[in-house]
Amino acid sequence: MPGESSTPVRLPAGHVETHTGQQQGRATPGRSVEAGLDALDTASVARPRRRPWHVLVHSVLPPVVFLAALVGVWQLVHAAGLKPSYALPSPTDVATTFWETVTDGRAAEAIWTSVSRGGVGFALSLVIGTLLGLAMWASTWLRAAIGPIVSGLQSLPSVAWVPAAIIWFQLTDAAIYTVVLLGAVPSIANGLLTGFKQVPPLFDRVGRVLGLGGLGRIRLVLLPAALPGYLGGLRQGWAFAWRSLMAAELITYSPSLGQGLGQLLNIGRELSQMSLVITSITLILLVGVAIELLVFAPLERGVLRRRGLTVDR
Amino acid sequence: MPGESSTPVRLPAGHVETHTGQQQGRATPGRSVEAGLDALDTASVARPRRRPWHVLVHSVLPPVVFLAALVGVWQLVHAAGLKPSYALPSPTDVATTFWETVTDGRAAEAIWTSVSRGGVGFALSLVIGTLLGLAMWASTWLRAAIGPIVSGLQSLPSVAWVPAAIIWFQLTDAAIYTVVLLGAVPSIANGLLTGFKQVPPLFDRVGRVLGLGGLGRIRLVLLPAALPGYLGGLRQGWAFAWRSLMAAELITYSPSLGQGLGQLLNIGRELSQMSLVITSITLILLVGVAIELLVFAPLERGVLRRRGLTVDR
Amino acid sequence: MSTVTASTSSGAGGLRSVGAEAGPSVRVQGVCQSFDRMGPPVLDGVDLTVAPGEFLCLLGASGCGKSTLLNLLAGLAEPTAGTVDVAADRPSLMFQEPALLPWLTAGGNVELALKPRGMRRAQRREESARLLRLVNLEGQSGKRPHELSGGMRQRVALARALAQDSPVLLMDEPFAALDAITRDVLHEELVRVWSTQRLTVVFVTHNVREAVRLAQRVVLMSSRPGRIVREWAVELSQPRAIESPGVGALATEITTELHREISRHAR
Amino acid sequence: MSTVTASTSSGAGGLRSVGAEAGPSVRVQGVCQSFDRMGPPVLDGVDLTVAPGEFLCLLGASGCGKSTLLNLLAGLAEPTAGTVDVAADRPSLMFQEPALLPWLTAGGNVELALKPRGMRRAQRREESARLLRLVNLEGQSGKRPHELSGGMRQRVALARALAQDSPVLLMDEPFAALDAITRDVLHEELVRVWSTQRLTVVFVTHNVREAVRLAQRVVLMSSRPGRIVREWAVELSQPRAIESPGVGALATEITTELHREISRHAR
Amino acid sequence: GSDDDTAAASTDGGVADEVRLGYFANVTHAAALIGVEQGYFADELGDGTTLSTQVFNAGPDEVEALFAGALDAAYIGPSPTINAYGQSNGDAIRIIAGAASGGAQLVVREGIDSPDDLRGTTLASPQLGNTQDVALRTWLTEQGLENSVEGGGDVTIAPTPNSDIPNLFQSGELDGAWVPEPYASALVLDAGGTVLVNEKDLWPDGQFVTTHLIVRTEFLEQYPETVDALLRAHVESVEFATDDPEGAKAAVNAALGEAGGRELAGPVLDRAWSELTVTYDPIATALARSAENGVAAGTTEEEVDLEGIYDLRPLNAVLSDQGLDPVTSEGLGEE
Ligand SMILES: Nc1ncnc2c1ncn2[C@@H]1O[C@H](COP(=O)(O)OP(=O)(O)OP(=O)(O)O)[C@@H](O)[C@H]1O
Ligand SMILES: Nc1ncnc2c1ncn2[C@@H]1O[C@H](COP(=O)(O)OP(=O)(O)OP(=O)(O)O)[C@@H](O)[C@H]1O
Ligand SMILES: [Mg+2]
Ligand SMILES: [Mg+2]
Repeated sequence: MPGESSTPVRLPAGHVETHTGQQQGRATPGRSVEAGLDALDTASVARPRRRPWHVLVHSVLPPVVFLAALVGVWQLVHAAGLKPSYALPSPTDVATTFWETVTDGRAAEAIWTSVSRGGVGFALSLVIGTLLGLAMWASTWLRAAIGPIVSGLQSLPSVAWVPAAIIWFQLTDAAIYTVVLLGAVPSIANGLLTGFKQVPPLFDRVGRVLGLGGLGRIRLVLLPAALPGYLGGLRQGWAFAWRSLMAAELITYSPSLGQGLGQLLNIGRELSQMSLVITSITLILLVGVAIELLVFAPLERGVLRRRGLTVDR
Repeated sequence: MPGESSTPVRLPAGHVETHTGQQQGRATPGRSVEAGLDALDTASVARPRRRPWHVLVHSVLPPVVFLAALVGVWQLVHAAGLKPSYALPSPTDVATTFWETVTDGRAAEAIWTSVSRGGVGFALSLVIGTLLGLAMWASTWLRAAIGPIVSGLQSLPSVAWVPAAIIWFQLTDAAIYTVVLLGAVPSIANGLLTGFKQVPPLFDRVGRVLGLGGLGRIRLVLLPAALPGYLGGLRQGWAFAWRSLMAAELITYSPSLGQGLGQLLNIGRELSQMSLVITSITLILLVGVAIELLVFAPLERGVLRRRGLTVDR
Repeated sequence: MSTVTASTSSGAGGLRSVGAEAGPSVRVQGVCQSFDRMGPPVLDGVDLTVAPGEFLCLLGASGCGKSTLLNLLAGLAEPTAGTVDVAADRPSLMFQEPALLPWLTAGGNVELALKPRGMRRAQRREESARLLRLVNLEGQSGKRPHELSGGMRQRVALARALAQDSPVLLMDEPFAALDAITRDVLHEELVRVWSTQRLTVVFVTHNVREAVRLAQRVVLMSSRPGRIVREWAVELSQPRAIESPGVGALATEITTELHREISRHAR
Repeated sequence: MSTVTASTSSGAGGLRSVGAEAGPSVRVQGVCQSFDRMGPPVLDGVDLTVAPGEFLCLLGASGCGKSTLLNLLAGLAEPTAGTVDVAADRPSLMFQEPALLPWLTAGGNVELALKPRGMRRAQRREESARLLRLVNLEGQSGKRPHELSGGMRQRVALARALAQDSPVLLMDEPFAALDAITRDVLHEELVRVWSTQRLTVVFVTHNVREAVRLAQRVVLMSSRPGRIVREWAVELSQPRAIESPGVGALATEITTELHREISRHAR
Repeated sequence: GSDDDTAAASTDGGVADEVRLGYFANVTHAAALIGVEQGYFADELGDGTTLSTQVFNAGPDEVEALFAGALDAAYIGPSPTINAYGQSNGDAIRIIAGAASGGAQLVVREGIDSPDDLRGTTLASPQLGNTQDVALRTWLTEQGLENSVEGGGDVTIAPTPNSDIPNLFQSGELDGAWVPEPYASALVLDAGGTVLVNEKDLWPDGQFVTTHLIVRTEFLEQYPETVDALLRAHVESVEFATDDPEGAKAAVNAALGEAGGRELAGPVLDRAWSELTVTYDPIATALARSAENGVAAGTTEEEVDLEGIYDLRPLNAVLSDQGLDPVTSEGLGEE
């Protein structure tokens, strides 16, 4: 009864679609429109480890090209004389100021002051925001009572808190942290709640079936399930914390508090020294990019990869 | 061969767990700890339509109680004289100022000016941020080039943009919108990207199997799949837009531009008039709460309910 | 509700100690369930009693309400009307889909079920390895759900359900994604575990032969609305072979009845 | 890659026009697939050719690589080595899990597959209603996936796969969650659609009887590594009854072989 | 606001279509407030030129707007003026008139009666490196009290926004503050402070500049007639302020309300007004000395060359038209 009925037959060219292991079809012209999208799709297939030049071409080159283009445009605009150079200094002016700020140690001091404040403030916000989020999740009453207010707080500008914080905590670090907390806590709590809301109910039911209590379900099921969304909330929370910190630093200056990036920016503005303003903005941006690249991007990549969500696209 | 073997047997009390349709077991003492959590769990079971008093008790009462408590504490602190009354005015003082501000039309004018600006700015940010997010998703190159910078931009304080915006757009609404856009666009683009990254790869594969092209997949599969996460991004984007607007409004006041909430707040600060400061904060908060309750909460509820994610908890 | 601990009066006695003579393990009385007020109810007046240590198979057309009934038994939903009594603190339920937690490995998923049992870490690891060996997944414990095949996921879910060690085991088409041979092996294991630990099993399947192979009693549900319409006691001795003539004969009878039942309602 | 449009030289001729005489519909040559560099490959040198209009059933132990192979055929992954040729612009694939999009209703899910075919709105609605009727889900088109039972979801997925109207149909255990009766009905429908539209079908199942009931050719895969080890041509005439002695006899033979194959590798 | 950088040129070249004027809602900007409130600017500019006003909260914002060409003329304090002049290498702006003088005091809490009592205290100034900040540092150094920008020394100086100072002073966080009007008056009248130093006493003739009127250099060159009109209105405002203090105070209060601010309480306004002199004299000597002091106090890194900062020719022309004495730039610019 058994019989091999599979006689290989020649395939007519052009009538079949071919997928080969060598991925040579990838470079075919005419596919380039979709290539960007498609190149991202084949997750979870073993691929050769990225070689150094590959990393260079795909990770280092693009931002460098982009920045070079940006500086080029800036130089062109400057050269065209659209704006007087005291309004828009040339890239070289800014580079000089930047270099001075770095070499005389002000940059390092300002970054250290701000980052350490930001770190402490964010760590506090993380704890408080997470606890608040959990409490709001656990108690419908609490959610109804303060849910909209917490969301509303997110949209209160940090400057609004500065007078209150100064009155209560004077010109101390406590005042600065208050402003940072009020900026970041609602965002983190809301991020956690949003993450929780998107957890498929099946997971919660699994937890209940397995006999986990309310707290066990939160710890072992809900929190890990909401992790990707929660991470998004943390990233935004950091942004809020950092911006609130800058706002607080702009307003409160005291020799005893040390000089942060916000104060550096403010000095630039006070002295109408555009190159210092641009230098401070660049420093603030650099810190933001560094935090993103060193903290959030790897965290997110790890979480997504672990649960088989496409990372490679 | 068939036979009914199910002779009903008396169940010994206390040895069995009973679930009844009348949910009378719910009020049993000793369960109250878990009740908060459990009461939220039974989604997708038909329940009687909420009666008005139910809405009152569960949605209106909690925030009212909370606010009353807040005002009570405030009054107590005020009465205790911990802080002098110029630093912490009494609730009645603030109520008077609030009432004056409302009756002389300044509140309405400020709210209208700010909300209309915020609305336009947010709408613009929505379009630009979404397009940017899509572009960054579609092109790995672009993502590598500007991804970290976009994330870094999120953490740049709005004030940093003010000089640049003024240089390019003078003291027009365009300058204000620029600041708002630079605040909100990165957040929206990042929210979209985060949402995309969390889409189970299965959905994308479904789209590909169904023969949808790159754009079709984005429009019909990826965007709707990422909607809950994207909504979270929008909410944060709004918060950024609104806060940036407040910062931008602090720069200048011109009769032609109208006086927004940010300016009202600043006047309070300049005059060291705490009751006006608190009034402005309250107004800003009210707007935030209103936007949350009227826009984002219903949107989110609709999206979650449609896909069977638990809303009732 | 899943965490209800005896809501009736005298709270004495461990729930696990319910013996055969103590009363039924599961009692469902006049249970109705509807999801929207408009349409017909999904379950309408279901009465069902399962004795302790009984192995019951539930058959019925696709969409007739079997999973809904299991959910009620597991305490994951409240019936719209009627009462559900289950003589277990926490019946163990194997969902129709594998329902593994994607951030945990296969082993981690099984260990999660061991946590509420108060096991220590090392003990948990050992027990989960034993259970995964039982379901023929030795050495796969480090894989994450997305790296497993459909049938492997279902087996992990089975191991997790067994890990709970509950006296009442509810299973919703647990072997649907398995090949005949693996399934045969697991049938044997399940019967062994059931008889040695005197479990009460409610087993939903679409494979009539499988039902006859395993059950002491086979219950047929009608659809729209879901009701219990027929029962068969299976008096064949264990072990039974799934392809044996005795199983085949009863299976044919039940299939005929199922056919009649479905043609009455479905179309 | 899924949207590759003929990457080989002469781009003439519609892809749909591939006739029986034009060559195989599916050709797999020396395909290897591994997911991690350490372990053994999942597929190792798979060769398989499916003629246009052929109905092929794929059997194999749980975890042997059947779904992996279907993914390669559907162009959802690239093989680590070897070539995969499919004579269809876009083969239609029914995933092992229902894979419905949760934000669309049952009808919406089916209509989504009709969109790339360029149908107008009204036409899409009509066609999706027809297909849902075909899979016995009349009147359920407005329900969302989470409101459907497991078997109903699978049937929606079937309707969606049929909606694509592709000449090559890949199905991964499509009837696993269905009761015997509904499955019988769908077997008939599938055979009718297959013969009238001259589809090429690759059908993965664990039910050996089902395989014999449907297929022209049954292919057995070994596991770890996955290879094609045996083939049977089924020479029974359609329509066949799943419980008929002819089907039973071949099924028993295949099961024996499957048993041998699995005991050689699995444990 | 306006859409173009430089107010569009009208036919005869000397008159702008629009003039964009910036000022603060503050009593030290009384000349601007009165001029706008009483309609002097509108009248002098005539029908050909529209006046658009911008109310700012801080000097740096105002300078940014000037740099960007978004503002043509502005009332502003001396330190942002010096910075703007220095940063643009003398290109961007010119001082065309003074606007106010005096009105800055060191107000301290009770119990501090002499400079020696200041040892170990914390004093506030409105802004690092601004006029009051420099004055405070210079004075402290003269008294032999050590202080530095980095903190440490006998007295700590905490630059704090004016608006936050009264609260901090009242809560005891600050022991004193060197502030301009009306904050000095508010500290004295509302917060129970006492005046330790009146800045007037430190300057020759008790005159030192608090507010200037400046214009963009480009605007000055392009639209001399418009600048003349502005100056005429400015001189009118000053005259009104000196001739009719009560009327001026009322006008200022009304203008404060209109500019979005709140009117000042009577006693505070009265006291502030008496400390302050509204004048068109730019008091060039004081500006030069203030710049020198800045370097000495360590708040400015290098001294700004003020040569050419003034262009007082149009003002002197207006003054001579009205039979008033001309003012001098002390060699720092055209007269
Ligand atoms: N959450 C829900 N909302 C609305 N309807 C639901 C919901 N859950 C189930 N149903 C409906 O209840 C009926 C019974 O569903 P159930 O899942 O219990 O069927 P089943 O017997 O398990 O079917 P299958 O064998 O296909 O798994 C179905 O018609 C389904 O549409
Ligand atoms: N993404 C992945 N990463 C790692 N391993 C994988 C992945 N996908 C599949 N595998 C492995 O490949 C093998 C074959 O999986 P596949 O899903 O093809 O099996 P199958 O034959 O469809 O089994 P079943 O009948 O249980 O569905 C399994 O051992 C599985 O663990
Ligand atoms: Mg079911
Ligand atoms: Mg499979």
